[in-house]
Amino acid sequence: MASIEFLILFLVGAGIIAYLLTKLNTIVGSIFTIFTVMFVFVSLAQYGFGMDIITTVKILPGISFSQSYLGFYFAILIVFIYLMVSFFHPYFIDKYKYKDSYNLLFLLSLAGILGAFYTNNFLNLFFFFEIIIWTTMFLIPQGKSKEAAVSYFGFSLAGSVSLLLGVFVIFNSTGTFNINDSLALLSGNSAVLVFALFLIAAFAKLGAFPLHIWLPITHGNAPDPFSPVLSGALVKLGGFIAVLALIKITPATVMFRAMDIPIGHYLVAILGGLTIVFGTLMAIKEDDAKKLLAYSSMSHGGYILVAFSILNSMAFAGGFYHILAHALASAGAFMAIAAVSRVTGTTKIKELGGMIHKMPITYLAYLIAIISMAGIPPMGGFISKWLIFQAVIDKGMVFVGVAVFFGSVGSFLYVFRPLAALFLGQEFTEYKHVKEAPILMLIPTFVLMGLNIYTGVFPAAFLKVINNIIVELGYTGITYTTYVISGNNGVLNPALISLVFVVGILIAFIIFILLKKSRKVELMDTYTAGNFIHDEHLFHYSTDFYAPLERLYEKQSHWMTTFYRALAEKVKELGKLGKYLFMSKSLSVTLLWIISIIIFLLWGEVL
Amino acid sequence: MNSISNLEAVDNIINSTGKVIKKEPISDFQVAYEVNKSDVHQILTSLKLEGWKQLSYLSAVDWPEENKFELVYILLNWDKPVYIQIRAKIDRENPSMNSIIPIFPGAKYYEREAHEFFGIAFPGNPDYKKQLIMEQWDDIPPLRKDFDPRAYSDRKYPSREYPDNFSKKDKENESLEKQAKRRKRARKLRTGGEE
Amino acid sequence: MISTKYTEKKKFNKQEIDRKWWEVGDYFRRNSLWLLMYCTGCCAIELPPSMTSAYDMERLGMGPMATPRQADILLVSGYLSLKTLRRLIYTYEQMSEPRYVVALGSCPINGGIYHDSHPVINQLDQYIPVDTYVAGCMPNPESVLNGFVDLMEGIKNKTANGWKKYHKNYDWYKKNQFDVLGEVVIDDEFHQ
Amino acid sequence: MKEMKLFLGPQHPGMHGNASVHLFVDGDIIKRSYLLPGMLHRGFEKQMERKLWVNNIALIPRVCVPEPDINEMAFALATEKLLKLDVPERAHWIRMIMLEFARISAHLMAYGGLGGPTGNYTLMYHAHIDRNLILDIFEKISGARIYHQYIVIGGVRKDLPEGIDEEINAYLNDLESRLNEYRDLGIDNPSVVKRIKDTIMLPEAVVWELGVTGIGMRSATNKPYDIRKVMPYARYNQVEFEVPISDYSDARSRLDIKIKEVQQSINIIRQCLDKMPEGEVRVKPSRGQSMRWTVPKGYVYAPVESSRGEFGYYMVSNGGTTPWRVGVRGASYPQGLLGIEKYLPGTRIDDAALWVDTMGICSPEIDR
Amino acid sequence: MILSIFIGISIALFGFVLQTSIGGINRKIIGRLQKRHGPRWYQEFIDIFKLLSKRSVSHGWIFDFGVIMALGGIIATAMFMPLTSTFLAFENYDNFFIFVYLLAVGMLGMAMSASGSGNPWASIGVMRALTTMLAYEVPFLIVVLTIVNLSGNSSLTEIMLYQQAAGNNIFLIALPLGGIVGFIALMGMLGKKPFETYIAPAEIASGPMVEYGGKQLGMLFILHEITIFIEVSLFVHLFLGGATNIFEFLFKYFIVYTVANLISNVNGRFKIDQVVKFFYKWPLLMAVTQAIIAIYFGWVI
Repeated sequence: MASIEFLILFLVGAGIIAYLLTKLNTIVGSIFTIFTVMFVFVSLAQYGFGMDIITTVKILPGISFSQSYLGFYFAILIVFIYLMVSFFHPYFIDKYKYKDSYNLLFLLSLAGILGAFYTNNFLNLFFFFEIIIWTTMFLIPQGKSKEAAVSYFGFSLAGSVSLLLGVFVIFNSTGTFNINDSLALLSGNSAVLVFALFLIAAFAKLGAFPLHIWLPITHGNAPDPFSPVLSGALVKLGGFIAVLALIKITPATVMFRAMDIPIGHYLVAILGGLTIVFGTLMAIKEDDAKKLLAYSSMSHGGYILVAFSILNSMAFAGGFYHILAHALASAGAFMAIAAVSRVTGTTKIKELGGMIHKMPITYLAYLIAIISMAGIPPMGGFISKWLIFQAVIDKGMVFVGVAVFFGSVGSFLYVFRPLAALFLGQEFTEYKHVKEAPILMLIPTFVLMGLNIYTGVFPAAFLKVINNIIVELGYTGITYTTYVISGNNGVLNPALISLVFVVGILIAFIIFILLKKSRKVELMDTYTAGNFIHDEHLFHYSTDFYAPLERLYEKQSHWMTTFYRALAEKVKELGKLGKYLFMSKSLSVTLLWIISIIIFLLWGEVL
Repeated sequence: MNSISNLEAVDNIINSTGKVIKKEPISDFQVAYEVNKSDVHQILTSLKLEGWKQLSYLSAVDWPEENKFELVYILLNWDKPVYIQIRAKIDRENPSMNSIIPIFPGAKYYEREAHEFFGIAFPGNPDYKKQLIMEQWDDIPPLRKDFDPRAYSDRKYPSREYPDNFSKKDKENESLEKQAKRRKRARKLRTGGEE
Repeated sequence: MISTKYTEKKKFNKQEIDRKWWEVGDYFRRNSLWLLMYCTGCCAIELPPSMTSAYDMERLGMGPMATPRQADILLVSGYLSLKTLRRLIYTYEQMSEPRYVVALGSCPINGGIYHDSHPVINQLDQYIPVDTYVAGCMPNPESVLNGFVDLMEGIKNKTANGWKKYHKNYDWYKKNQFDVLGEVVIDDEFHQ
Repeated sequence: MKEMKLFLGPQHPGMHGNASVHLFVDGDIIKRSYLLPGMLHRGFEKQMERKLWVNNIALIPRVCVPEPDINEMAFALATEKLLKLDVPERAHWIRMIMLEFARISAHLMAYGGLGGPTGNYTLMYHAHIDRNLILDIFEKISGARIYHQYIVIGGVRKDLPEGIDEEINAYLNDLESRLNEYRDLGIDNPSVVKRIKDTIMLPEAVVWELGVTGIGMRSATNKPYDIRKVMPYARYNQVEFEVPISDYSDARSRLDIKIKEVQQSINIIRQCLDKMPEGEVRVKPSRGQSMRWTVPKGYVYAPVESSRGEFGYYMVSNGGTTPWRVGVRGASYPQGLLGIEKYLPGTRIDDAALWVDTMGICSPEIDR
Repeated sequence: MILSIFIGISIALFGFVLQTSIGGINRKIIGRLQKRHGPRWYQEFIDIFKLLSKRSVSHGWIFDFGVIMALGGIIATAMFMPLTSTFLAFENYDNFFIFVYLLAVGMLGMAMSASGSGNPWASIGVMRALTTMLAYEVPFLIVVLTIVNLSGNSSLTEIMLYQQAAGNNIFLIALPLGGIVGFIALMGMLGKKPFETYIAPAEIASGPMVEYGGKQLGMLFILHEITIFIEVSLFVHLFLGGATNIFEFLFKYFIVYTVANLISNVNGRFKIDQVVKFFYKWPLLMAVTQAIIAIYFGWVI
């Protein structure tokens, strides 16, 4: 019997040991980390599914735990992503500035996550969120830029503050910090307020439309193996808060009669739709593979918002399944990019080409991940998108429908870009020496590939867990059998689709193999309209891939960037003021502080 | 449109800017001037200012007896329709002529071609030395009079050899064959046995 | 009437079967000849009439194709300068097999009117094998189409096997090509 | 900025003829572009120096393949000027018929060529079958479809055949009735207009810089700069025709001018048939002299208005039996070489083929 | 199950034979439009078998694998396609979204293989194909959203039956705006002019097909034919009320494909951004209007 308290303490302790080990030898420390995370994952998986984890608290003061399917679902998913990523550490840790603390912080943030999903107290939730933010904030600057951490911290802080405010409002009106009790007691205006405040927190964490700016900066600049964690796991915290806000609180607002949805939820759905469209358009434009995937995370966050704001079990199932599918897919894609970045040192699409000839397995991992991301059968993304589409169509949400369909087709466009320009195309001479990723890195790659396919072929096992959550949330679960999922307007048999797909591939393969063998030619021996070429860089289409399309919204996206740049300038100025006020060594400022503190104290006396 | 007065106008312009060695009126719409190499740019500039804005043609003629190349610039004014040929002779050894790109940008490729076919250098033209038409040319510039394309072709390209009995004998065509034989003999006599 | 005489059961060996398949393939190949749209010389001017409505080459199952990979016929339409020949050989080697070469006009046969011209080669089959010649300067669309019909006959009778010849005498062809073209120096005229 | 290199030609469906446009592309915008000519080089100018004046008649039509008659005309004009030879009146009119038919045929080919870049192949098929009928008329007149060798020094090779008038008239009526159909399918077709309008611009200043002539010049300058009008040769001063112009030179207006010119050519041919005088058609050299024909010393430049612009022969004779030097001014030389280098950058790869098509770039006359 | 799979395979085969024959007949019709004789009606079969018999070139394993994946995906899609309201391989599982997304497998496979050849023309072609897809798919899916919302089922046979049921007209007439959008989107899907930007021989030398020859190209031709079969059948089922017997299906199929082809052949092609602009202007507006008046107001003719 695993106790959640024990697991957290174990992680903290292991973190310290890992710190010491890493100081001695980076490889040993990293491998120790792998085993630690594996232990946590195994014990969670062993006991969590049956709700068998001990939640009593003995040592930690002021903290209380409880277990729910909802929390467990998020926890196991995130721990799994952590586990997958930890396999990458031995190869990357030497590249960091502060290598010793990397594993420590990694494990501490995991401890924070476990706590956050198992607590039943809002204050504890806030506390654990802060742990996650602070630990990860020190992990991110080990990558390319320190500004990334600043922007991450800024937006996370905004989210936390609004969460805290929401918590205070809740306490004010209900008198309890307990999550389930207090949310059930909420009503009236305070419910609306909490709804809004929680959604701000969720948007900030999820990187949804107005608060998305940190996402590409942070994802793009974070250490290569940490980007999968950010995108696959940490962003899902926003999903968790969104669930709390959208499903557990139902503020009494006007309903849309045609769609049978409260107006607040409809607005969230519209914002989710905007997130999808905006993320898609920006991803199409982006030139850095990691930033591109970051924007795609944003667009998928939009799907999650849309799913949770349509209040029926079909949509919830879609949302939860999408969290799973996207976590696996985006982790897979980011890890493939990380593997490429390890050997080439860049993630810029225009500097790369023809990596498939050197890294075929990494390529396959990426391919499967993006197929899932684009929602093509037989991968997990298809199931979740199908469920969400069912819900959207059933409700007749036309405008959200436009966004959802746009994102779904647009995702082919942006996921294909790294595939075409980075992995395919001409093989560059400077990467001729490159080798496939080492075996330890291939383990998570294979596991993720397998899971991406498994989620798409046999969703029943996962739907069982999801159904538990939906029932726990107070809705009726969706109907499914071992192979068939029944929606509101149609049934889906993923296993059959996969079978037929395999049959199709088999037929095609037989046709292919029966015919005459083809002659192998070099990549440079290609149609050049009869001219001779010598430089493969000139014959590789990678820059401005979607130039004609980009030109159509160049101006609009420009407005957005200028707006945010202006905002950033303002924030910077504010920060300067703060710096001036708090950090200045000048005498006058110090005097000002002393005086104001005295006034403040006196004021208290007077009152 | 009075072409006679146009021709007079041309005369005035050219006489005022440079020395004319020889003037050749060719038709109502065309006149040729032979000028010194050094005057060419000035004359072209003043003609352009007067409306001869179009450079129709630029090339060279090889005069091996005089040991000269003759450069030809043909200008046209569409409003006063007169073609003007400006000709200037330059030395055949190390031939060189300053480029007229500053006056007529359209001359760029004509000059490149003249360099390729005659070997004339055009300082001022950024890439006159690059090959334009030919690729990996391995002989003297081909439009010079001392280049024999026949010899080059025979040397470089194997040609088809026809056997003696290639054409089938036909009774009806016997007279034609006789004619051909006679013609061949006559040609032999005329050219002195050379085939 | 069914013969009662004992006949030995025919056994097909692999070569025999291959030959049979090849003959079946020949039927398809000769009825669907795709040209490469490479107008090497002036005889190409008679191709539009023969391709379009007037003579409608598509009746024979022929049509123009964009790239050498897809094409069956390399149509040498007229004289070949050295610069073109270099590209023509490159193109020929890019084509999928079986590939056929049809030479239009008298220039590829013996130089034609340009027999003594310095940039024009005299005899095409020194460099790549030619399956069908269509003589004339320039050949009418009728004779062009007739040439293609001849090629179809050739495919049927297995005489149009220039691509096999090219493989067999590869060294000889390469030597000839090298003699006239020299080393293929891949220098990009416009890229510094 | 990373560039990519693309090739338009020589064996590219968007390229007419054997030339290659090298495009340096960023995204889909052309950054730099060059024409690589020379694939059709045959050493014409050298060949002509080595052939007798009469022999050259057989060689010259091959300089520009789509419109060979202008070569014959320019060569004949230049030689006649050197010889100071007067051509019989009837020959002038026959020459005009041939030239205008050649112009129609070249225009129809170029207009049908619009089918390539814009994908409207029906237009191409229709235009080519009409062009083919012109070739049939040529065959009746001269005995050959493409290389007629009909306009010779001193006139035309032989008189018009019997009954050709009716045939020509019938054809012209037929073509004229279909011109509106061509407009509907091509330049007035909304989907085509959307594509070709405001693309491949040619500003007026550029015309003088490059030396572009013909339709490019007339569409940009809005002035009737046509050699047939400005410096009439043959009997163009005795027929009435208009020179279509425009003040805005994009791909569509140039094609529009092409169709209008077809109409004008039809008018000219009709007038020629009406005004055709009787008489000799050729000044023949005395028997046995043609091989020893010498031409007096002189330099002459003989321009002819081709379908693409000013096409001229520069001929130098030193009094021998062969020309001393023949220079050919290809009509598409300026827009083909310098035009592509300077004015294609900034446009999109979709439009590169349109420049080649509407500016009338004929690679054989660039290479010679 | 085995039987169903065999039925599915035979449907795919039928679709290939049907579309190839109709394609051949259409080539003849278009030939007449262009004042010429046109090829034999079975010319397309000859072309495909000829390509399969040639010895092609290969640019590495992804070049081949992409083709196999594309053809496999398309065959799988065709196996789900109902021919009439009763004749289909997998009852109840002919969900509309399967077609949309399995078609994308074909697209992705082909795109992958084309990019794998390392030719920039191919990449440009792929870029254009994907962009065109982004353009036509959204209006089309909105119309389908309306249809599914109205009929309450996303299964093609159910939609067919809904249209065939008494009182319900075919959707082409019941949803006039949506029907127009559907047809325009079909033109885009089929790659007919004016939306044929990604083949565009004169611009990008046939785009994705630039490096293919021999068996790969032959397989892509098969893929192309089956794709057209799927797309036209989708239109027939969604907008024309499907078919109760096979002859009705053939008739409707032939009409739809021929009309699309005839329209295509008197048009030029747009540029790629014009395609996107076009689809996001009128068709999307019409589709959304149609959806709103049909779903929220319930105005269906």
